Amino acid sequence: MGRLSVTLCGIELDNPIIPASGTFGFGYEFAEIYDINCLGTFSFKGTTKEPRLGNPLPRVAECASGMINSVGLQNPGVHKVISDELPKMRECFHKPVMANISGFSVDEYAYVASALDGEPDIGWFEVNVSCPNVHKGGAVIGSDACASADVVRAVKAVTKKPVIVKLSPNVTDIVSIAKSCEDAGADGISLINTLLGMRIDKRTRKPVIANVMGGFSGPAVFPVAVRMVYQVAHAVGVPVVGMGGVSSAEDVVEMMLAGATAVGVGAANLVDPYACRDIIDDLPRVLDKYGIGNINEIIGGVRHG
Amino acid sequence: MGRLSVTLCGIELDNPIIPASGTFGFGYEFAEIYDINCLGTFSFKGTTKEPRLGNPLPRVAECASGMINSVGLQNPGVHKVISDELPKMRECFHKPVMANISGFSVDEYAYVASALDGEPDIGWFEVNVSCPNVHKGGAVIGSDACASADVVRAVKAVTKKPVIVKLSPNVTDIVSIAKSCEDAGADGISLINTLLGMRIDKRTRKPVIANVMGGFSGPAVFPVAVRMVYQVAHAVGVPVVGMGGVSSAEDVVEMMLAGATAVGVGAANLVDPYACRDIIDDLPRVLDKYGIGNINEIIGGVRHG
Amino acid sequence: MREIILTVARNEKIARGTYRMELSGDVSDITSPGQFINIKLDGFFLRRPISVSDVDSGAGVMTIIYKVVGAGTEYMATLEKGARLDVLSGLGNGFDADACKTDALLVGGGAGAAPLYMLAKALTARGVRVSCALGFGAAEEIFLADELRALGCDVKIATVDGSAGVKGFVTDAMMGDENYLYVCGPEPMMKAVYKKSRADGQFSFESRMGCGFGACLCCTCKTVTGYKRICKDGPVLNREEILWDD
Amino acid sequence: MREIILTVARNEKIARGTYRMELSGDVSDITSPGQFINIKLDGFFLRRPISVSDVDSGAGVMTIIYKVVGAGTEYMATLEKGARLDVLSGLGNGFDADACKTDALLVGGGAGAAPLYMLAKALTARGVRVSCALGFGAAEEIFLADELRALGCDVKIATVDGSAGVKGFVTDAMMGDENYLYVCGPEPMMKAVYKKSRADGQFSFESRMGCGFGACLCCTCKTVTGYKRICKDGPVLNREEILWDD
Repeated sequence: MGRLSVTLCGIELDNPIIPASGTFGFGYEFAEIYDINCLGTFSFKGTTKEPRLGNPLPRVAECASGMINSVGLQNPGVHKVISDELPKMRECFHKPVMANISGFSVDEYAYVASALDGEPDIGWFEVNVSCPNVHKGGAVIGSDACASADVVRAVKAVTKKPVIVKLSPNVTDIVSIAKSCEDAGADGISLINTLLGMRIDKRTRKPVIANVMGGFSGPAVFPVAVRMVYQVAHAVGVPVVGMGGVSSAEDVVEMMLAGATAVGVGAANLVDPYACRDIIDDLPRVLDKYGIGNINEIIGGVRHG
Repeated sequence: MGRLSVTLCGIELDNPIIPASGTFGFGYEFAEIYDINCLGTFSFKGTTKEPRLGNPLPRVAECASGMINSVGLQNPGVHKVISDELPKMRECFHKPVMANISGFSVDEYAYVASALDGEPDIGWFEVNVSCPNVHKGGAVIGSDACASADVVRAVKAVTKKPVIVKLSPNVTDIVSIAKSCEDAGADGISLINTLLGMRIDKRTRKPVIANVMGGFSGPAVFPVAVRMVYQVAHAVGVPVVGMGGVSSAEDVVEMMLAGATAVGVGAANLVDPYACRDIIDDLPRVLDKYGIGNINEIIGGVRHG
Repeated sequence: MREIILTVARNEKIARGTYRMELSGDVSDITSPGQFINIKLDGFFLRRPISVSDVDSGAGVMTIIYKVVGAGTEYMATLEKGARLDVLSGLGNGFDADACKTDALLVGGGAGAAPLYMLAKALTARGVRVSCALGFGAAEEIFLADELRALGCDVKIATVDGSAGVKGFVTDAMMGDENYLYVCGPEPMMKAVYKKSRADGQFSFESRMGCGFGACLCCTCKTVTGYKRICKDGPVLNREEILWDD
Repeated sequence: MREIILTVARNEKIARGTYRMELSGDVSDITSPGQFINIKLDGFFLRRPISVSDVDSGAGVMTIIYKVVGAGTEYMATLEKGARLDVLSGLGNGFDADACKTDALLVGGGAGAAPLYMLAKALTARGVRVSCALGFGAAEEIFLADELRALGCDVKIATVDGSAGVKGFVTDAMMGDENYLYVCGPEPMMKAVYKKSRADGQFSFESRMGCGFGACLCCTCKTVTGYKRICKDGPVLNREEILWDD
């Protein structure tokens, strides 16, 4: 094991860096500009049972130190993912990948996980109970501890692969939801998904995002992400994938001190396509700077008093 | 009434700009550098029954496009506020002021409101049920709809002045809390208070904030604030004071389009002490830019479809 | 796609709300007219996608033309000579100039007209006869007309207020005898052109973009041949691929 | 307090991790040694409070000395001559140089020594005999010692690693015969000085600050005379006001 390698739910990663779902497609766009096998792994584009066109345009808005997106889980559906996307991914990425899955009912989650379970490329499932852009009736599953746990149980029932649950930050009590997922058998927790945000175009007086509200991410949300990763990592026994606004090796160190075993990088990929490669390259220098020998030393290493 | 004047709970403001509580003291610091009578009003430093020293230092942390504070409601207690602070305020500010009050029980809120009710300078009460820095047992009153409503009823029982409730954004369902406060008799809603955030010092590995977590504010939180103001303003019948990351006249227009009748300015005062004066000066130009005759036209003026 | 640093060599207002910026550096990634660059601006999170109006490979200069429509472009207008910009270059498919063998009509609306200059150069160099129809709000907004005429193009203008050329939309400056169309501008304008003329051609789409290189799916549109990303599979679509929302 | 624009005239490394920056412009708001300025830096939200080390009213130049301790000061170290900085000037009460009539000992720890230069100038100008005790981590971190000697001060040095002067803390460079103290540095060092010497004097406190001008109460400390804001009521407190947390 190298200085940067960590173990996530029993699978070793060469480094803790994981491009976040929805910012990295199925990898091959980025493989055109760098060898993506330098990554720890990546979480592929959120996949649902049926194909989804996603939300109307515009789907993106500028914010101070961040952005709002409202893609709405556009994806070709799990069967096309298996037939068209995974073969293309396989050509450029040769490590276990994280399969990000979504659904509109407990059965749909189970269906997608079951369909993907036979794919040998998949190392982990990341179960997204928190996409802010596809809610029906105003609430996401991930804002309810019981509903989240139901999804975890259903996915665990159809796969032996580790199941990581991706939680929404738009909740009063993130810890109770994380614990409920752990009790239901989740092998890890990833957080945070995007904050629910909104911008208004002052010229047209219309919401910038066609779907009115969308998912807010970028460096602006980093302090909220660090706080929630800290709260959850100190409350659960399973590993935490920390994400939300991470855009530098310095941020990676901070997220791991807060309690993350691995670190997702999202919006940064969209403004700097080389972001993950550069973070990985820069990590040894930053570890040296803070006197850290092996990166595992700092997981949950925040000191008190 | 001028082009910029708005009416907040029956009291006319020359303009919608209200420095937010905790960033403007009792006004006299700022009166040293400009005539603060240019303001709509301001919300004075959060006042409690007993004097409070506040939290240990450090109380402040830098973030991308924002800051975390953890002052912890430092104030001399309501009786010293009446005897020492209000007379000093009165010398430099000659408009109705907003009295921001906090408590650790329903009775304490009522006590403070009752003590201040006789002060003629006070135009409104702003009841803070959402300070993230003084929680006991992990939850603030403002994350519970019933507890918030109880506070509103208790304050309404001791004063005839308009009562505005300041809500926390760290909740799953801001709308139900706002509605519950309206049902309990609140005359207005102000939001958002700060997001709960955390930073870690990578050199010392300790939380930057001595109290570990603190209140995150600044332009970074603006999209969350616009979203919540929009949600609440469309759900309640009482006026909304919109705040959270506002730092320009452009932001004021956006917040009012979302549904705010008046607009709080917080963190911006701390990095630019002239922020509120400059925003007020710039508002006519920005209204012209967007073809807005009178500022009242845009309150809740966001268009759909 | 490549990330490069370009230096502002010139940045000037050329019409109401419209600026021309010359950027010097490695321009080799721009291989077709209609491609765009995505510019990182200090103090802004998302890059700003701007189409390339001209490239001088010898001098190592590319020209972009942009309209001030928000805080990002307001900031761009303040950039001075010598400012260094982090740019993703060589984005998008661009126009296929070879697809037109004889007569081409280039139709541009507002700032959308910018890439037509590089396209007209490519077409005229191949001996294609080029006509242009350009639509603007008013005479003060007109740009590129003289430069296109200098290339030998026949240029017709329409203005909404009638202060120059034909009064009306750019479709009012079209003759109806088009052989092949190259169209660039806001979607409603392109749709009107599409409806007015049955000629074959290529349409370059504008969109709010997230990444500009196909990763985020923020600029997806539905086409006859499936979902396309305007930034990566476009911005130029062939007429027969287009499915307008109704 | 006033918001002004100052221009970087010079910015150079003077010791390990330590930089001196000369800023030209209106320096009139700095009226006492020990006052500070609060600097807005591009890309950072909070201003950075840095104490003033010297002021040349004639030339319109103020000097600050800062240690690189985080991203903000890392960025400051990259600023080049000509950079324009938005500064709140004239913050804090500063040292009262008039309070000492005869012999003064100036005690500085690390970057905290910076304001002692301006103070020494004010004291020596009034004929006060000035001695200095400066503590650093190592010889490579020493700064200001030569400049203070050039003013005629007797300067003693302590280094933690013993690579220069006395091995140990700054208190090890104190004689114990002090008449009046002016102390500036990290709180543990100041507390050690306070405990070592019974002499009257003034202590300048460091703190993470929010606003720097008394509005946010982020740098409150408890004193004998009540709660004080380090930024506004300080940073200098008289010995008799101080209440150390235990």
